[in-house]
Amino acid sequence: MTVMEQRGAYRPTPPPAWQPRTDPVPLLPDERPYRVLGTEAAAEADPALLRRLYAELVRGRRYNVQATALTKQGRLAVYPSSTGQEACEVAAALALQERDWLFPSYRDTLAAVARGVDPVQALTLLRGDWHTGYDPYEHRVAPLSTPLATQLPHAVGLAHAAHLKGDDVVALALVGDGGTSEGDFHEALNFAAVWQAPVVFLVQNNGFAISVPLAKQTAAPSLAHKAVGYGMPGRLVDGNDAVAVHQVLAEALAHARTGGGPTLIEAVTYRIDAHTNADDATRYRGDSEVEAWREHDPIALLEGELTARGIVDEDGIRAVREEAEAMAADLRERMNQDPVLDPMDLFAHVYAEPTPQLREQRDQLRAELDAEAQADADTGAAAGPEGAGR
Amino acid sequence: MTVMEQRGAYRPTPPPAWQPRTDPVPLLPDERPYRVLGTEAAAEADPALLRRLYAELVRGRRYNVQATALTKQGRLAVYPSSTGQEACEVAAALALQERDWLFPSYRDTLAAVARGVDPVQALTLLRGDWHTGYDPYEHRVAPLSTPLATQLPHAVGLAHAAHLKGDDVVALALVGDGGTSEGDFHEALNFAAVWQAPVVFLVQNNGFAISVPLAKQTAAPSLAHKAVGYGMPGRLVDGNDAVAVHQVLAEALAHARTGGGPTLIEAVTYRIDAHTNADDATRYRGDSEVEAWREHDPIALLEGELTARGIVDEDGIRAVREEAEAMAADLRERMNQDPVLDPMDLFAHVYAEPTPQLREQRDQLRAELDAEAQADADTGAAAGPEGAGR
Amino acid sequence: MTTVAVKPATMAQALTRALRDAMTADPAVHVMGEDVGTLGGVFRVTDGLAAEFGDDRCTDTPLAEAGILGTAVGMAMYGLRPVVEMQFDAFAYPAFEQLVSHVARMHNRTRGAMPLPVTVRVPYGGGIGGVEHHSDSSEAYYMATPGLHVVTPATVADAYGLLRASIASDDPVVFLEPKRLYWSKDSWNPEEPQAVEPIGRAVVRRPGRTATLITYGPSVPVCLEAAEAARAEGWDLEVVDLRSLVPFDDETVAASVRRTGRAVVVHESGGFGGPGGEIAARVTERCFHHLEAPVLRVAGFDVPYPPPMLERHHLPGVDRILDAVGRLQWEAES
Amino acid sequence: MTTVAVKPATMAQALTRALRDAMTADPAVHVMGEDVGTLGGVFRVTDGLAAEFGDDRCTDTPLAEAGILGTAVGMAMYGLRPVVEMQFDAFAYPAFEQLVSHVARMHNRTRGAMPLPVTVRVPYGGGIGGVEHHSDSSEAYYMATPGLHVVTPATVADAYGLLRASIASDDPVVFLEPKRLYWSKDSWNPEEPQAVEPIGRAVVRRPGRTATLITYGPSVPVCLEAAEAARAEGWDLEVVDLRSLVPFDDETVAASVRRTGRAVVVHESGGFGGPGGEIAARVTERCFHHLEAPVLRVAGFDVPYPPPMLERHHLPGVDRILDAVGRLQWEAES
Ligand SMILES: Cc1ncc(C[n+]2csc(CCOP(=O)(O)OP(=O)(O)O)c2C)c(N)n1
Ligand SMILES: Cc1ncc(C[n+]2csc(CCOP(=O)(O)OP(=O)(O)O)c2C)c(N)n1
Ligand SMILES: [Mg+2]
Ligand SMILES: [Mg+2]
Repeated sequence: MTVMEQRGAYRPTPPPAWQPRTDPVPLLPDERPYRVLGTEAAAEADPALLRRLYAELVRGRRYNVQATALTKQGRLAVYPSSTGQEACEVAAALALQERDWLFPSYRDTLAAVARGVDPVQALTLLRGDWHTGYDPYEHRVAPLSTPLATQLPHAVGLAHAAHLKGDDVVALALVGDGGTSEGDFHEALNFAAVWQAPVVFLVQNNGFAISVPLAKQTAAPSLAHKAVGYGMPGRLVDGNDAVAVHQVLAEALAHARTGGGPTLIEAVTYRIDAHTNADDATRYRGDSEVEAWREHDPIALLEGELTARGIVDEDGIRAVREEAEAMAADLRERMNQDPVLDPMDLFAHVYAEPTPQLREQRDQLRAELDAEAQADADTGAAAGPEGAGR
Repeated sequence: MTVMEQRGAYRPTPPPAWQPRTDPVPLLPDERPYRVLGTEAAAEADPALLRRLYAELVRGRRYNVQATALTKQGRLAVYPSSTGQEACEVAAALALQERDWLFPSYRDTLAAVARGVDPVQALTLLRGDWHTGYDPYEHRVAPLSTPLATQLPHAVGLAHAAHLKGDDVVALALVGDGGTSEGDFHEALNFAAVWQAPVVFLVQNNGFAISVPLAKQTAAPSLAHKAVGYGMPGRLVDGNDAVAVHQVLAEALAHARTGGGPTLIEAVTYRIDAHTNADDATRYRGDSEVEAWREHDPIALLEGELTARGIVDEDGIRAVREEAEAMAADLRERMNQDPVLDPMDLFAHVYAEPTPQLREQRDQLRAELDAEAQADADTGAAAGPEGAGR
Repeated sequence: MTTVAVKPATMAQALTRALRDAMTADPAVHVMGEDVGTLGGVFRVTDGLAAEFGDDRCTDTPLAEAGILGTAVGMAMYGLRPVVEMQFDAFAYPAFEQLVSHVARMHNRTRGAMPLPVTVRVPYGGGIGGVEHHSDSSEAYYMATPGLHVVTPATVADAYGLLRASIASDDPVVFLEPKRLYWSKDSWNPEEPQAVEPIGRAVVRRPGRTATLITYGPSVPVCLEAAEAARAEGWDLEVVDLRSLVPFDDETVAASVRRTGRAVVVHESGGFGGPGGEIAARVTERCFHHLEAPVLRVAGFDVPYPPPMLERHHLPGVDRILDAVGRLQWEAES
Repeated sequence: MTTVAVKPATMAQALTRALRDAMTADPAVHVMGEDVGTLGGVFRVTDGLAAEFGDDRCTDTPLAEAGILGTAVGMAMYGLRPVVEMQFDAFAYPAFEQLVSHVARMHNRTRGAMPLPVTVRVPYGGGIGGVEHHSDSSEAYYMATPGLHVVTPATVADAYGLLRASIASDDPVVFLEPKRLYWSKDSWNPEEPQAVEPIGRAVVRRPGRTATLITYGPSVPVCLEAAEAARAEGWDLEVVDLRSLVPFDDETVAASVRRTGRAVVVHESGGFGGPGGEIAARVTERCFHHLEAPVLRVAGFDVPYPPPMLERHHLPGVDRILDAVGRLQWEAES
């Protein structure tokens, strides 16, 4: 039986006999974001998982801070920090199986790193020495997607292809609250539901699309309420509660893995930093709001649980922090080295084989560079390493 | 207070204090399509309205039949018939006030005609002598839109503009079930809800997008369930019950007119004819399904009510049919005349003023035509009227 | 060896055959689009494929072009070779962002780690009496997008060969099918399809000595007709069918123009900003001292595609081509 | 008459001023886009407008470009004059269908009954270290779309004048703002903006005798610099700033090339299928017998826009322009 046949053939029925094609009630999200930390359910969470989440959160925060610092030192062109959103980033990476795929948006460097992408390679795009800095197949992480929501149909297609091949592979796609307004969001979710593709959509609702608050983005009761319109379940979760996000994701991924089709998850969180280092958030929001969210910090929330339950002590916390510092130091050091660039790369990958036109252009550039080098040699100027002049 | 301010400023709240921004429950559609005819509610319907709807339905059906015949006679390039869907077409036109706007899709010639557009001008696009054959401002009917769903944001923008100007104008936009899958559908509904624009969306779910049945188009419980994801009410209605469609539309239009914002309506109906005269529907659906829907014919349904309640008698029915025949005869006669075309029109309207380049091209074509005419004159050939040679 | 009858076939039939053979040869090939399944496509190019290969190999998608191409990208990421049908030229525009921002760039962005072997079939051009948005020639958009191959057949045999080559290519290909040639017939042996040169080779369709008509797709038959008519005027025209706009076969084109010394580029797409400007410019760059006259262009007017009853005035026809040939400064000859 | 100080201003400031003056002069002018309100746009071009004119005149829209342009179409249908901001060049692609299928065609489709005075502002081009999708030169797409005007300023004064003219036009205008010139400064009197010619007039920015550089937008300052440097080589270059790609000012351009006999087209957009082909072809058509050499092109390479650290190799610079000028067959001179 083909995937298509499984869905049965819809025959339109005159209204007297009309039936809804799915029961809408189970598709609607809870009234409030699902939480674990600070509730009784927390006691049931696996200590090993909590420890892992905690270590990754601390590491993630440190990564955000370090990357932002690198922009100030001119080592990164730009960095969109996910400070405040680490619970989503980290839980997304940890909930996946190794064979699964992650489709990050431009803000989700952290999720890629938590999934195993080299911390420096993950920053290639933002340093500017190339576009995607890692091989997407190595850790099954699609390129960080700058055009918003365009990665969502990719995730659906990949999940569908895996499903058709009978592979046990689920795709997890990340998108922001702003990205839900794009047509690609709609088309992706619709294809996913019609195909019953094994894909999960995680919306990080951090309250803003650059300067635009959610109220100007949607009038929906919640973004999770969009799910019913596609015939998939919608879940609403506290995006700063790493345990809750992990649990909701794990459930949705398992549901997809076992043929249950896609899920839309809205994680309610907050972008503590400005949109990027280049943005001035004081133009559009006040400190008090940021402060309110700092009180609901994902790391503090989890740390509270861990210490209350005695799962980690001060030494344990210190060890985690030291490990994060070491990662940051390594990142700093490696990012302080100039990347080695070959201008001929401009032409090497446009096609599998360069066209005759590209070969001509490559030769032209090579001749120009040779002439430059010759001129530099003649005038005795030292030819600096590529990119250093930026 | 500006329109934007009315909506209040959303401030993201940490999940412990999170509130849904709208109550989702009232936004959900009824479980089954709303019906009037054949129910007790029918007795309350205004006889004058029933008579008007009936006359327009009969006229509309006759128009569909006549236009399809004209394709066979080579007088129309193509005709997408709305036979079976006349209740939606006619109710849409009749529910609007004169100052309101209609945004039809490519199938909705009938709605345009029922709203007052000249029956021949409405066919210009499909005859092929020009694109839009009528002045959109005359009856406030936007051009029939061929690219699916693209007319929806136009309707939102127009309604928003009218709202900003303080004008009492509502826009009604028509779209098919297939069209709901397009990104433009999503973006339009979202803008409408965020702006609380006075616009109503009527989806004619006729079961098919050309050959593709609804089950391959969506997995939603109903298309009306999409509304809640935008924060607007969704309504489900029997699209073959002209009285029900008219009532649901009238309510939604009144709601929009009084500042209540947009509504999404799904009318469950059926395309009795093939997609267009050029389509072969037997390739993708069986007769029995069509027969089931013929039993639920919009004209028969209304006629049953009218005769049962004694609102029209046989003479009345005959008069309505004769009037429809007269309309068809007039249409036939006028469509049998070759349209008068001026090839120079190609250049006249591309811009408010032709560019120098277009003036050159216009002169070139004029010279070519003059030379042709001269050659014809020289050889004694009669220059036939433009377009006759098609 | 049995001799197989060379039977006449239409371009549409050759395309169907190419899809079928590609799907048979490689289970990774998936066809997808609006109405491509049960109906076999509005031009019937995918006729029979769903029946033969199943709905999962030839899939009726929801009605959303960005979604179709976007999911095809994801399928290609997973190793499939999607062949996407856009129902008409203008209905490919909703997929423009996916095409330009992803399809064209993925290979480059990932330094070749993630090739996207996606074929996007686009029926294009006019001459079939289509209402607005059904007759666009959109090749200029695709030509201006590095990372795409842009291919368009003019003959039945090329339709087969170039489509097979496109599907086999590891690069994304926009495959432009001239609508009005769908029903054009040619003797063509479907059992033993003629080997077709790799993508990127133009071909001289008609040798000639006095001027070159450079053209492609739907305008090829028109140019061949013009070349016949030109004999009466004493002109012996060469006709070059580009077959591939990207990559461009500078060699074949420049060799022809160097031989003839005169050239006219003919296409249906609007002239301003259309393919002809690029072609004329590159021919001039390469053949300047061989040119007796500027390279001229015969193209559609710079107007939105006209309604059916006026399209014959818009489309480059034999007379307009001969007029242009006549303006190639023949007096300089003597 | 009071004398007003002519103060230096940036191009971004001139654009802001143009929007403000247009909004003051005509209540039908509405500004809309992503982050144009409270934030004043990511380039701050709409800074202060929401505060001055209110959220309904300068509106932060949801994040959906087709929706922005599509609703702008509806607003224009109702008599408003929307000025739409696309945040970056590549983020205009989702709106491509609305632009090509509606914005460009509505006037024609309705025989002029329904004009669409929509201005689409698109920050374009590279040179600012933007990551992928933030540095495209997309003018070729717009040039190939009949029904659109395509305008791009290169100076502070033109930024003001051309934007005012675009907003005042009853036709839709794609207004391309060269990102890397946003912070370029010039003496310009904001109190008495210099009258700017109507859309469609090129201007000679630097007169010269021996060859013409034909250019626009971000490449104008580069060409002026190249012309200065060329003096050392004995070349006296004329620089023509097109200002408007559609309509195209054939007269000014051809007059220049007829005078100088040589020309190079310079732009940042990719060469193949880019604006330069059209320009070179039409110049050659008009000036063939005045040309000492083929019209050459210096353009971006035919690659997806490079990452920041490599963009300097891609962008046409002074040396590459002078190299091209050097290839204009000067030996023929003697
Ligand atoms: C198609 C597209 N339009 C516009 C942009 C410019 N842009 C970059 S980030 C951003 C805001 C995104 O908001 P959201 O989706 O909520 O993600 P967040 O930044 O909050 O993570 C915008 C408008 C873009 N990258 N892509
Ligand atoms: C953007 C776009 N894509 C594809 C088409 C081709 N097309 C014309 S009608 C149609 C089916 C439309 O189905 P639906 O929206 O249900 O309307 P119906 O025909 O049933 O009235 C398709 C695919 C189109 N007109 N526009
Ligand atoms: Mg956000
Ligand atoms: Mg339908």
